[in-house]
Amino acid sequence: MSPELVSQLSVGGSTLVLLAGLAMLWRRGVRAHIGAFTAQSVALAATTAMVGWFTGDWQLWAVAALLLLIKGVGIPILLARMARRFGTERELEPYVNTATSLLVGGLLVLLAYLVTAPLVSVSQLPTRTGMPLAMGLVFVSLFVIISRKKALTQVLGFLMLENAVALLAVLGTHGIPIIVEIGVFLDVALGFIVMQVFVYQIHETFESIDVEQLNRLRE
Amino acid sequence: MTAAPFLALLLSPILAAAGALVLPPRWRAASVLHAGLGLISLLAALRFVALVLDGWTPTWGATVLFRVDALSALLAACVAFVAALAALLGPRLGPDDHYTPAQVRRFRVFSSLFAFTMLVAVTANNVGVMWIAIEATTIASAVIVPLTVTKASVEASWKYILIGSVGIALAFVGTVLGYFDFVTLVGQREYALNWTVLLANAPVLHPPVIQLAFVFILIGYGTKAGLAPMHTWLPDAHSEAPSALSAMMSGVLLAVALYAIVRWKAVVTAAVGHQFPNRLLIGLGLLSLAIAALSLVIQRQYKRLLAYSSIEHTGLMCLGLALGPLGVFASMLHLVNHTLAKSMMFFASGRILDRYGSPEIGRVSGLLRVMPWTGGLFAAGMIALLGLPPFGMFLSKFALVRAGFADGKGWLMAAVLALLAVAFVSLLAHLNRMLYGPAPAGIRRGESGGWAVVPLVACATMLVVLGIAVPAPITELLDRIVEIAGR
Amino acid sequence: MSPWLLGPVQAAMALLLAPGLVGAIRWMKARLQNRSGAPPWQPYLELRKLFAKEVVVSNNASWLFRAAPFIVFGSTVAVTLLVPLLAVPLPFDGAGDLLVVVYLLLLGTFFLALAGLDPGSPFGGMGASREMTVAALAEPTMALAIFALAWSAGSTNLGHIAARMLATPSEALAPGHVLAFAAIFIVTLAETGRLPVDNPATHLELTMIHEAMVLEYSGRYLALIEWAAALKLLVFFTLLGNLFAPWGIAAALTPGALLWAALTLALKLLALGGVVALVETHIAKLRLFRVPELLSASFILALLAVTASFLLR
Amino acid sequence: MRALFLLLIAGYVSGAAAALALGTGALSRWASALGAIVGASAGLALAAGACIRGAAFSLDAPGFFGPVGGMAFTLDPLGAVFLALTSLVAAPSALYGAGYARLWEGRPALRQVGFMLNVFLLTMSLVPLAGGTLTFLLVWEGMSLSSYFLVMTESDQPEVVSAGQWYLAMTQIGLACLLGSFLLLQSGGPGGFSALRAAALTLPPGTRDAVFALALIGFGSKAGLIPLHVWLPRAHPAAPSHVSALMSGAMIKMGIYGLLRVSLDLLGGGPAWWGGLVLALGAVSALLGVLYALMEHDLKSLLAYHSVENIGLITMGVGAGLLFGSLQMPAAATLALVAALYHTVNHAVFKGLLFLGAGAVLHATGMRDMNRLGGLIRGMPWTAALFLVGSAAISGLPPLNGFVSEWLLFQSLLPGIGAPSPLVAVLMVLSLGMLALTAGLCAACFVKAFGITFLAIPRSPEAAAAHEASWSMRAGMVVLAVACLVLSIGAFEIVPRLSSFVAPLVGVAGSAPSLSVGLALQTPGGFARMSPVLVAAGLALVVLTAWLAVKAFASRRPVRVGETWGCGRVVQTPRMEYTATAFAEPLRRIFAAVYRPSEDVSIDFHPDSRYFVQSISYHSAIVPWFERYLYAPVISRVRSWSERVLALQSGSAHAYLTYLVLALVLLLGWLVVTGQP
Repeated sequence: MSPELVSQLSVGGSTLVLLAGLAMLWRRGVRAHIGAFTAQSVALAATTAMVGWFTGDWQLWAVAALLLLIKGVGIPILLARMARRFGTERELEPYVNTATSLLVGGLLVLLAYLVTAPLVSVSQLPTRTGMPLAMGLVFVSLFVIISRKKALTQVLGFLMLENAVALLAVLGTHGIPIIVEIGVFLDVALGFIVMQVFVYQIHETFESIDVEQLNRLRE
Repeated sequence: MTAAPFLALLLSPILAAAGALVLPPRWRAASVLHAGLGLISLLAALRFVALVLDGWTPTWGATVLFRVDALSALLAACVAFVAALAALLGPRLGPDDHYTPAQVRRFRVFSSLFAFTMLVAVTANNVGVMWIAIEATTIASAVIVPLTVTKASVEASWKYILIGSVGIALAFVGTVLGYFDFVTLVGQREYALNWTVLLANAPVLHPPVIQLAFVFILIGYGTKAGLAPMHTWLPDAHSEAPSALSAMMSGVLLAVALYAIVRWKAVVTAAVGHQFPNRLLIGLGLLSLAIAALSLVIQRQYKRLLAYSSIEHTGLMCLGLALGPLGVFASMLHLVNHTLAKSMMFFASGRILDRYGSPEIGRVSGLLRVMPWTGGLFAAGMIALLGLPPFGMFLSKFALVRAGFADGKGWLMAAVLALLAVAFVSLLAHLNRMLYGPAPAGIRRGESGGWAVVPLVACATMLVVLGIAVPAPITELLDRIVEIAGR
Repeated sequence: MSPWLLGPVQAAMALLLAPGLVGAIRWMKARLQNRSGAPPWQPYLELRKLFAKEVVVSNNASWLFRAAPFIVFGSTVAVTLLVPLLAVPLPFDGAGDLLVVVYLLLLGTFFLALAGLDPGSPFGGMGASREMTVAALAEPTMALAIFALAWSAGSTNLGHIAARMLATPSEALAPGHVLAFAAIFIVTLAETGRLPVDNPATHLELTMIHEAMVLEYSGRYLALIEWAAALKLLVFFTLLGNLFAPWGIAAALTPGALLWAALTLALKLLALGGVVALVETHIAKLRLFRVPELLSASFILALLAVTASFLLR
Repeated sequence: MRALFLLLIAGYVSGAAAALALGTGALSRWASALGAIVGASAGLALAAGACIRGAAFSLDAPGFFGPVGGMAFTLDPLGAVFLALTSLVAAPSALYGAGYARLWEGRPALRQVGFMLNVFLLTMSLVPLAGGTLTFLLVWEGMSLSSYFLVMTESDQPEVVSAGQWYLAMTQIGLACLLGSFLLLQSGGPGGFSALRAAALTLPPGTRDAVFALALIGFGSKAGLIPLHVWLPRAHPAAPSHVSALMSGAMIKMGIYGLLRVSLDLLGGGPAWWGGLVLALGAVSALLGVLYALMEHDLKSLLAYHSVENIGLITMGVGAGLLFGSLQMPAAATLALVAALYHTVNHAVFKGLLFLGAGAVLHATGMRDMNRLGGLIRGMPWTAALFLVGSAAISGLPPLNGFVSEWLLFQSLLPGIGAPSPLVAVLMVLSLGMLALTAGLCAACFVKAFGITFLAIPRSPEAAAAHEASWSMRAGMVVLAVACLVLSIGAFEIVPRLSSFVAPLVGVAGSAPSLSVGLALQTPGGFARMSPVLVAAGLALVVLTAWLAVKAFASRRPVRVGETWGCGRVVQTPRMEYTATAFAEPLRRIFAAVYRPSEDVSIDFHPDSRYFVQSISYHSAIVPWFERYLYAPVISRVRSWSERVLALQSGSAHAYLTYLVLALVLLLGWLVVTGQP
């Protein structure tokens, strides 16, 4: 695999991942969001596998497999169950309407390019070209968490943030040490489970998962 | 030789968690075991302090995974102390505690895990593992924030987990960028994420990348440390959590997050010089001091009052880090004092909440008459937090302001003193209203759970000892820390 | 005569002259109002009568009521030891200066006011309250007038001032001096309870200030207080006379000089008494809440005196 | 000297321990009082050693707190005067306190008062002994804190709670200013006072002015100078009487000590405007202090306002000293400072006496409102006589010490008239006028205080049933009364010694101007001479001869007791008497511009006819200028900021996350824009 091919593939992969993130901004339904997240996880796993194949490092293959297993399959199943449980009502009116949120998403990607300019100039790895897109996804997922009202969507935003960071790690450093990789997976999984428990609790006490109602503690 | 203390330190919370899971909480043996394991981990931490003072830096693990230097030893001691206190004074099945056995079990399991994650975070040499441990602290503590499920505690826990996780993810971005900069220079190494390696190679790293990484690190760990403007989760979480947990969170979790910032500051200072990080630290520190000080003026609940005072003291410590060697000494001394005073205050406020039944300051009056010992401890803790003489915080506040003036930042210190005056006047006004005045009718007088006051009195005496004459070992430890972080 | 004897002689002379001075003023006022009036030596007869009469004391009064007359009388007599009546090298000049004189008089007023309060009658309280108000407002004028005098004379001790005035008579007509004289004259009227501030002749409860405080006294105590009041008037007149127009004060202690000094002193007292009588026949009593205006006028005069003394130096 | 220092600490510490350990009986009362008296006498001996024998004393442990700073104790003559003053008031107050504490026997409050009193006395005695920045601030704050707890002993009334709040707030602001001032002066160097003196020489003028201004605010708030005095009339009446005596007698003097130490000793004098500002503040404090005292009818808050007035007088002396120092008139500066120091000592003694007297009245009748007291001289002859001595002393009446220091103050302001610049001369003349007016009003106020409280007919059953104070309370007061006379008679010995302490501060090389000739005091240049001894002796002699003469010549008929004259009415009821408010009514009308009194009179008539009155209620209040126009706006401003900041905590998770992201984006933007190298 020649370095040029790898850089094109990595750019392609990260573009796919970023597009899935922007889809979250575009679509309203929860089911669509879950679909977007699943696609994103698969694309991320593919990119990781590609980089693993290019560097011949078995650890990356293991990571890709783990990614696919947990984020591609496990979490979407749980998410679907939660979606069924809380009814698939559409995100009625998020804080920001679709047009402006897409515009903001674009601006954020531009900001990401500005911010990661020094990174790209410093690194010699072929996969460095994908990094601005990964940073873009970081900002887009932050914007998703801010602008969406449903607790479930906020959890999805958090998971997307984790995906973005994982992508950044793979592209920038061809894989962080395995201990840390496993630890990160463990954290993300546990974090998701606890958030899921809380979403159920919110639904139980507030009869809806609209974070808007959580404004009792002020001052 | 070196494995034993690590095992004692890290395994005992795990065993405590397992024990609490297995043994029914109603048994006397269960709570004794739980407390005992807490004490063992405290003894291990003190052993580490002794080792460090003798000049050792114990390490353990394959690729030097765990390493305890002066800074880690100090933090480990603080974490272990507060965890032992929580194990001793946490929710149990005593006559006047209204917790169900299931709640007690859940609390014991997750508070031990919480202690374990903090101890790992503090002793890990690997920066990645440190991040994982701090992320795990959020998860472990978030589970037991809503120990008694009410609308308020659910809301507080949701905000805590959400903001905490988002913040920490940004810190991971920073860690990755740091590692990225290292890889581009030296190529992939197994032990690359070790703090010692990063520090050694720091002068060679690229300044723009490291600055970018430090911004993410500061925002990320700043969220966990409760620095403004990422502090918003703290008052809700600390006032709604059970007082034992909020004692651990307010006392040490903020300190652990600050520990992470100190670690990265050392690396960044070596790479880029101290001007850039100091400017950021002063900015955030002053902002949190301002927001906390002004929020204290109109406060209706005493637990939220303590939470805002934590934000203010963390801001002060963060400010201290940026004022040269004496500043670092002052902020570390402040850290120790704050841990002792704040955990004591939250335990005392827990007892007040049990007795008066309402968290409102307005409804608590004549505290010295109703509960002389708890009232006295509450007053002593509050006066310690104000930095008044007999207690240690006066020395650290004095040293901090002195460092500020020595560093030539006169106007900054003037602003700090003014904000501290505003904060302290409002804290005193609230304290005055609670301690004195006529006791409300129908309140049962006299202390309850007599022996529970003993550890709190121990805390108070330690604060006085720190105030009258700072013991030699602590000064020695703090000097070592200044060498690490204070360049 | 040895200098140390001069003190007691001056005190004795002052004691003798004082009732006569009050009698003379009353007599002159009567003649001005073309009344025949009591003879000038009438006060001596009153004193003799009062010393013989029986003392009636209120049942509410305490030991302070009986001790106050002695303190008032004693403090006023002590003042005469400091004031240059006859000769200039005063024996007790080192003991006290003009400030001590003012404070001794304040001591007398302080205890008189307390004695006024003691029997518990409303008039005593009213008199004490008004007397202390007037005394308090007169203080700043006295202080500034003293310092105007002292600044030009180089010392606040009365002996030095009089000696300096003797040495340089032109100083007496300096503007600062004249203004200080006017200021102290107004204060004299206020302190000794003369007409514009307080009517010495009346016994109408609501208008009198000094009389109200001594309403409850009788017998020998009343005699002492009346005598002290007369002595106070004499002291003020002597201050006005000898400090501002020191001619005739004996420089040496020869009998001839002393006789001449006594004569000139008597003349000065009568002159000042005449001025006061004239003033009292022409103006009516001020309402109490107009008195501060009078005293602030005197304060301005004293202020101008002080500024004149150091501006024109 | 070191043994005395250790005895001082041991005395107070043992007193404190005794108070804690020996329960709440009479034994604990006496043991803690004994400890305090031992400590106080050790302090007095230490001070005497430093004053008379000039024995230097210093003890420092540089590394005591590690790199933070060290502890250092030194005693120089200036400090010795204030140590003597504290101990002089401490011993009688402790003795008095032992009797007064019977009130709390059997209650935990006794243990708290005994302990805190000893801690308060220890920290207050250590303030003049402190030799370094950290030590000074440590004992200074300890003094404020322990006095707060003493003020809060009877804490069930709401106004005591608010008094505590005001007091703590002012101490915190004071501490912040002092921290700023000392550390600005130290600017990184070592903390010892000698090092500070050296550092002060090299400071730029701007910083020196800042150090002085902050010190003035910090020490002014403790001393009770006018704009910062609001806590004093609230805290003193709330505290037990012997504590108020200590606070008024000694604690507020530490503010003066601090001001002298920083402005004269450490900074070594400064530009003329320093002295002018202090003089002006002193004059305003004196006049407004006495004006507000006149309107009070609560005995202890009247005495508290008089503390503000006397602090004003002392500050005028200090201000004049500073001013003359800067105008290179060392002799006049020395006289002014000696007058200030001497009045500090005198005030400590007679104000302590007055507060103890007020405490005895409170102890006997349970009331402090003068309008319901009266006629106490019959039931409490000793207390009345001693209170009279105190009142005479504070009004500056001749035989006593108040007169001597007021005379010195007048004489010290006089040379100012001859000062080169006319502005200074005008300032001097005005402050002279205000000083004289203050002296006059003070005499009027104490005629009211003593007359209405002790003389005439008792206005309430409790006043009628008043009983004399216990022997220990009287003993405390007698000691202070005798001290009043001794300080006056001994002036010719004390004043020159004070001038020898103060002269080096004002840059007088060689021997200080001797301010006394034989038995008389003499101002520099022989301007004025006065001998308190001769005045007292002459007065006593004349009064005695008058008494003997009257006894010899006047009639020997016995004194007949009759009814007070009431224009022919038979019954003389207490309601016809003058009350405190009535006594001060003329002055309220005259100074209406300052007071702006508001009066509301409500009359309810007899139901049958309009011409008969059932009851009249009269309520009048004066405008609290400073609380309303200085403190209220500041407090409301801070509260509005606080509301705006609390709006941040709006409760919505989205807003919280937005703050986080905004912070990130802003920092990144700053990073990109500045384009770090």
